[in-house]
Amino acid sequence: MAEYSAFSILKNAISGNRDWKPAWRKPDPKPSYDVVVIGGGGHGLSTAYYLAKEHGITNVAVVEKGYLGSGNVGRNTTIVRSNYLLPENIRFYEHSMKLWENLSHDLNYNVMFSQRGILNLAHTPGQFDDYARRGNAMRHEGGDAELLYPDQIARLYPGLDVSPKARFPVVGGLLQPRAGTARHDAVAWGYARGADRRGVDILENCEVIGFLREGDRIVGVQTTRGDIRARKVAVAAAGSTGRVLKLAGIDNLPIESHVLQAFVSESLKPILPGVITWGGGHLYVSQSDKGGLVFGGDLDGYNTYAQRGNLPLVEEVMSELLAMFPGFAKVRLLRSWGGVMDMSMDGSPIITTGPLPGMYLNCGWCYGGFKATPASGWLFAWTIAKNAPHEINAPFTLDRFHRGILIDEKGQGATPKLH
Amino acid sequence: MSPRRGNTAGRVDRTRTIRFSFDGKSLTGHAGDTLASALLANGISLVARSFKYHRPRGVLTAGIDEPSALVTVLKGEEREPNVPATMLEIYDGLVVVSQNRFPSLAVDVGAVNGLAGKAISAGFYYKTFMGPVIGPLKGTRFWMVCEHFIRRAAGLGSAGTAPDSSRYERMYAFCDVLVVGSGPAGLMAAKAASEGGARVILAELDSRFGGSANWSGETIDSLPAADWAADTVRDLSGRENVRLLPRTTVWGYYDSNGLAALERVTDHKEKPGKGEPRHRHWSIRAGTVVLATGAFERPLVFPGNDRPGVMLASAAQRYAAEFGVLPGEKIAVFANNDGAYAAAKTLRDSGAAITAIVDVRADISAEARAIASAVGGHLLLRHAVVATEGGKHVSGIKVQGFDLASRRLTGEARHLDADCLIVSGGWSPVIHLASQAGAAPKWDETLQAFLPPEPAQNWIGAGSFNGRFTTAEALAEGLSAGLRAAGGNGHPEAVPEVEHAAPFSEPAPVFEIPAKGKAFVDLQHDVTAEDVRLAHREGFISVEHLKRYTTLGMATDQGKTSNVPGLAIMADALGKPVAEVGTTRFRPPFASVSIGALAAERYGDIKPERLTPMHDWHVAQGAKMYAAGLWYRPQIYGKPGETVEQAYVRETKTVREIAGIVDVSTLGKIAVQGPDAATLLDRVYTNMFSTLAVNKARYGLMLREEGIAFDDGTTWRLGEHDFLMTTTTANAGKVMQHLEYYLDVVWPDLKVHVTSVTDQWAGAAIAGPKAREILATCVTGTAVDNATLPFMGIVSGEIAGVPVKICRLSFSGEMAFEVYCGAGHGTHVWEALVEAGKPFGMVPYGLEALGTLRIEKGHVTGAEIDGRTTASDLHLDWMLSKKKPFIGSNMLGREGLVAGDRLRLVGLISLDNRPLNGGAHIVEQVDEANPRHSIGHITAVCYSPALGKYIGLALVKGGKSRHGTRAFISDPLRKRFGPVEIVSHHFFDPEGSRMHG
Amino acid sequence: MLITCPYCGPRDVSEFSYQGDGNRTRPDPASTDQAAWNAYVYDRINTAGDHKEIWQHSGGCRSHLAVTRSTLTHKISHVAFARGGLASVRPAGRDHGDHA
Amino acid sequence: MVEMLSPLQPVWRPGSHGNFADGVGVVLSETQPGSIVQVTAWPGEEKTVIAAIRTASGLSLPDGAGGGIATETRAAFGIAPGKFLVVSEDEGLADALVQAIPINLGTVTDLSHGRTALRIAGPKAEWVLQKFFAVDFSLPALPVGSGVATNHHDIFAHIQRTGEDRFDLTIFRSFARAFWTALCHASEEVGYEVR
Repeated sequence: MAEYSAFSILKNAISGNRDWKPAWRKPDPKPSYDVVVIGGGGHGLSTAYYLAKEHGITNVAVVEKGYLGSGNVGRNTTIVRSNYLLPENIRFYEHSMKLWENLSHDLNYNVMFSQRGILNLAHTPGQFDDYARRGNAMRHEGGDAELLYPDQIARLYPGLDVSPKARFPVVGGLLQPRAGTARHDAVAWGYARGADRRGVDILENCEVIGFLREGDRIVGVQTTRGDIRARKVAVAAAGSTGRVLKLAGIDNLPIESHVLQAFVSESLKPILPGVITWGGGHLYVSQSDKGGLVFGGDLDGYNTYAQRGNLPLVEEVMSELLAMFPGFAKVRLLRSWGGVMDMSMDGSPIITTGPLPGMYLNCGWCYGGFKATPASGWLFAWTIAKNAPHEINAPFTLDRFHRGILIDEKGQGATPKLH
Repeated sequence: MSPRRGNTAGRVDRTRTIRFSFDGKSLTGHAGDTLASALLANGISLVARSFKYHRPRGVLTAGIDEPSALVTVLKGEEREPNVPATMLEIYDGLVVVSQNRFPSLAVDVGAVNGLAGKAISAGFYYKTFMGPVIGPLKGTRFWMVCEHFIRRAAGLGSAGTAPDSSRYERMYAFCDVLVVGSGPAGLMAAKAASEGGARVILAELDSRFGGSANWSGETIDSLPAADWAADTVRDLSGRENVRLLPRTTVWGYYDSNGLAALERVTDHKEKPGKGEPRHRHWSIRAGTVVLATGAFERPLVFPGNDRPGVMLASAAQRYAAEFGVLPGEKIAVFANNDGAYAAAKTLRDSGAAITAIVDVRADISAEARAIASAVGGHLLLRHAVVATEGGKHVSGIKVQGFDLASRRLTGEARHLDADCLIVSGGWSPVIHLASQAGAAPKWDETLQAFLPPEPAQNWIGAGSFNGRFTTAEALAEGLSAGLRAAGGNGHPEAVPEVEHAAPFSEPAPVFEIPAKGKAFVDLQHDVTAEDVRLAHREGFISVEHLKRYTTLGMATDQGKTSNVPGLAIMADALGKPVAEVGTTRFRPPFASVSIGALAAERYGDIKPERLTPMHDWHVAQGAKMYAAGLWYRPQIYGKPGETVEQAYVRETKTVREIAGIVDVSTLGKIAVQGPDAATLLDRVYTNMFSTLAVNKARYGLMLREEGIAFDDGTTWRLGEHDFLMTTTTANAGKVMQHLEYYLDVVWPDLKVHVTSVTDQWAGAAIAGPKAREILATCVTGTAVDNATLPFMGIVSGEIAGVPVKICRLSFSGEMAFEVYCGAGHGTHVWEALVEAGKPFGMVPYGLEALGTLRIEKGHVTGAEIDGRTTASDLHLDWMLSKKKPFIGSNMLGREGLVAGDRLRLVGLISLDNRPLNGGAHIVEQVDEANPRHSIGHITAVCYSPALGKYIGLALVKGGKSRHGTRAFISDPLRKRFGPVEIVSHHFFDPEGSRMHG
Repeated sequence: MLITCPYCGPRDVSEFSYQGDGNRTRPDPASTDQAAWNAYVYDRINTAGDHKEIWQHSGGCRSHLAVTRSTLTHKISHVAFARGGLASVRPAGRDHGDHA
Repeated sequence: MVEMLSPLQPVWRPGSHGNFADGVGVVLSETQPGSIVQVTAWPGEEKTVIAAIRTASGLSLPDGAGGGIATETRAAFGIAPGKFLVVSEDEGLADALVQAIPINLGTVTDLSHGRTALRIAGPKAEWVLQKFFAVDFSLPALPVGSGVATNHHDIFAHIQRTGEDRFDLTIFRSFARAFWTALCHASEEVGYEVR
């Protein structure tokens, strides 16, 4: 019987909830593992999970400098979608979407993936055509996409300003029905528990402070909890990628770390059915199951590793939210936080072998990290296990920038803050 | 007067009666009341329902830390949900309803959740609702069905969908010293700093300045504390260098001592004054910040601690002393420190009976003991409250012996009468802003509280904020902080004296009473002590995991009363000191702030409208305006009954047959001046400009460093050292920054100045076979014939008495001229041109016709220069000079940029005589059911009157090699499929004979 | 965040545009060293600590500034005109809040 | 000469507005100068250019960033290193400056049509400006004559203090109507007169 079920909840309720086991163990590090994954966030944990589940590699440690899931997996706006423009990205995020759709069952952990759809609003005929191009690209790769018109949109989102007199009037939108939101922490915890139950050691408060090397080859990590040897070392450190690789002497990645702020309002009765984005600027909003409006916008726009943003961006995001939903002016902002994004030079990620022998690299997630979690781990595990990329992540190399084989989703070029 | 309202105490104005309604019931209060004090005065204690179990809840606090008493304020169609009754000042006509209950506050069916009890403890939803793995409810379906009901049960108040009629504003402020909090410490700091000559802002989140001075009952400088505070405020308000901000919550401490504050300007008024904002968003830049934010009292955790009638001791004291309201008539006290004794005294003095004082400690101070005997009632030391009794209000309590050392209950529980229980579990300094400023707080074992960290920015703490809880200490620290902030040495001469000081002691280290029953830690989110222990059992032991797993501290009050008790219970479960369990860093906002306030002046005015000099003419002529970035441009000048297509086809035909005039003022224009101007242009354009003769123009292309196409436009040489560069409308700002960057950072040796002159010039383009004739009829001072004004030539002249510059250039393929004049003369010249064109039948044309003309000519714009295409993709290789390096020249040849399968520009002709759609894809084989194998997409479409066909531009793999072949459009989104012929993008007059002729 | 423009004095970050990593030197325009060009365009040091970067005071004097700013604390330790040889100019008025 | 058309024309409502029962807090106007000119000196030529400005306009610019001078008919101040904004009631100042400043000293850019000059004056002028700009407008921070270059979101502004409670704003013409409307809106609270 599954560890978690309605039945187990009742059984435990009767016994006063005294028999629940820890979701994951708190083991001490072993001297060596087959694979050490650096980063106990969504991507690192899912990598470990799929290494164990798909490739039978269970002698794995995930090392995390803070508490599990303390990075971006717990700091995002929980949106899951695969509405990308470029085929490489569509294929990647569609793979992720399919894993999402069965993730709760796979993990026996309710990650609350709710496919309530994402709607991208267009405000000029030109923008509408851009969305049509994107939606058609998705359809040509087997994804789901529909165009909506203002009357349909007004019915879906009461309170949305669809007046033709609006500064940026709504002329239509692109809907991906299968998109939605998931409970971000549950994803980290679910993968952690799944990996743990398959034998993976999750080592929290275990910061990497150096690499063990034999010649060029990486053969393990030095951590605040001692040296750990590994046949393979996989880096899944997102915003901290630069800091980690610097320990291996690499300081020329096509990555900048930037802060992205996110916001939650006080709890409200249901008012937003799905995820909706505004095209007059850059804003995305949904409503959590608890009732808070969860929203965000642009990056602050400067290099930083501090998980704190500044006020002008806060004001910008609030203004844009109200340009969409003027009725939310009296709703109150409850919390804000910042996550450090690993912004790449073309806005697309890197999942690859190398750059050093014995090392594997997963980074460059920009805004896309949370929704990528299952596919990122699945493909990274494949790449680690087989020492070669899967066909889906084969385009996401590190050398593509120098070679000019870019996957520039927004066409902004080597200016990371614009992706 | 209600029995709960005393006759004298407090600062409410008993001569002014205020009428308001709560859940449809008309009630009265007095000026100066909060909703909470007014409800209590009316004997109403059931105010709200909790989030999860829908338990009845009352008023716990008297301030911004309130977890329970949340209401919705209605103003017509507008709703403001989740307002703490403790912060809501009543006014005549105030309409308030309770929330999160159905059908009513007293009878709420949601309370059935409480029966599920332990089955819906913390984190239960992660473990269930996953549904079957096969069948119609597989995947995410089952969860989504369950979620539908969960969402409806969750949430608190309802937001409105009607736009808010209020006005919001922002204010930037600068000061030497920002004092946050106006209790005795803050007032002293503000006074001292202002006397030192500093520019001071004093912000107080309450409507009254004074903080605890308003209700402590102490004496400062021989005056009742409240009077001392009032005198001090009066003194400050008379000073030029002091700005007092009441009802102002400083909620964010950002980098470089930038603070954000929310002033509630008119929330307490029935109607705002003319032009008065509801909220003012203050963005304050302070030299030094004095944090005198005080402390929050903590409740104790015991079964039944959430029942209406249970209140923090300081809150009860404040209601009695500041509002003249008694929260009960038979009041019991439960404490682990001396502070609650002062509350008991105030309540007794205000007319309530104290039935018992229950204290977990064995020993209390002599002062406390003296108060206990003075107020009467039982003094039960080494005792604890183990339950409250009653339905929707406290009717009694159960007490039992308690051993502090073992923290075990002893003896039998017994009943005591009470209609109100006031509790005190110690005090937590309000260190949120200090933590936001960039450091983690430190646990103090003696005070059982987190104290502020070492300053990571320029702030000074004072008073309870620092864990200095007595008024005497607050005054001394405030004075010292004020002097230091104003640049002094911080050694005060004389500190005001405090008499009748309230007793103070460190609290006994007790947070929870281990008795059976639901004991709440987070009252709003219904997180119980048992939930915290469950989180511990399941390994969610780091503070962040505790919060996220149980939702402790995530409610609207952000855990102001619950974080520390929750942490202490976790520490106890772990068998570790609190210090080792840690605390979370606080992030903005300190307390929730209206989204409207943060949007401020941009609420209802998100972006300025940018208008060309001829805007009003276009509107007057019935043009349909199109938002292009911030600009507005005519889309079509439609005639009655015309569709958009009919209008642009008519306009386009007229241009091709006669002439048309279009407003091109939005094009970016940059003056490039200086001895090295030509050198700069050679470096930023792919083609050569140094060879351009004066009074000639040239079309130029710019790349980004990566070798990708960036922008295009014509640049005019007006003089040896003087160029006028034009850019696309969309990229004007970017190109300007691009040039400035290279001049400042990369080539500082170049003597070139660039200035945006977009707004200096009005631009009108006249195109068509009759264009030259029309011009000739209205231009004076120059000829416009082919010799004087050849292709790409520039002349100066006058039109209707206004100097103009005319350049003969064309994007339409027709004989065309761009006429530039000073923007202030734009309409004047435009009208003269229109008048000159009338005899010929010239028409004004809009963006659609402009687009059609350029598509017919195969000119690229932003849809093709989309940040991914190269010059070669767009067949602009001929513009890449081989004689000189330029930005991007060294990156052009990389393998990815010259790969054979890149998307390249082609033309398309619809073969089924139906319109094409922008954004449609191109395929070799149509598969409507299962679209796949896209080879490209359409970037621009139109009906071409010149060809009599629907045509488009597209980016397609293979590009030119497909010319003359058939393909299909595949647009499953709009269900449009059909055959097209791929052709050259030069649809019309490829030799350019018309424009050169 | 406040950046002290050598011309305009301390101004809010909202007046500035971030122009990226200031550690890079553009190769000589005539250089055909592809590796050097690739590195210039795509590679970043991405320092965790004091970071040299370029900001433009786009909402002020429009000068580009060479700024040294900690990417861990956002504290700015140095600002100068990016264009060499331009000295800081004494402001005409009194400054406030320049305590960063 | 043909008159320049004000971009404010359709929204120009002379008279008192807003909360003016107890007097107006500010007076708003469009000054419509004949010339608005930007002068830029090459590095090292700043002093020569300042002297040339004096020759052409009669205005003696003081040293220092943002330093400036204002008379009833003319004004000038530093807007950037080596860069000055010169405004005059008279038309044709650009030509005079071009004569005075050859290309080896610097450049002259005529912005007379491209910028709209607004004035806000009165006891609440600082208060109203403080709603828009993150710049300290207090007298010690911004003495009479001196000015700043700043922005309100998309709207760039040069602002010179031309009196104790008087400020002259130079705004891009295409944004002038939007800014004027916002300025009037923000002035309602203190009462304003359009003059």
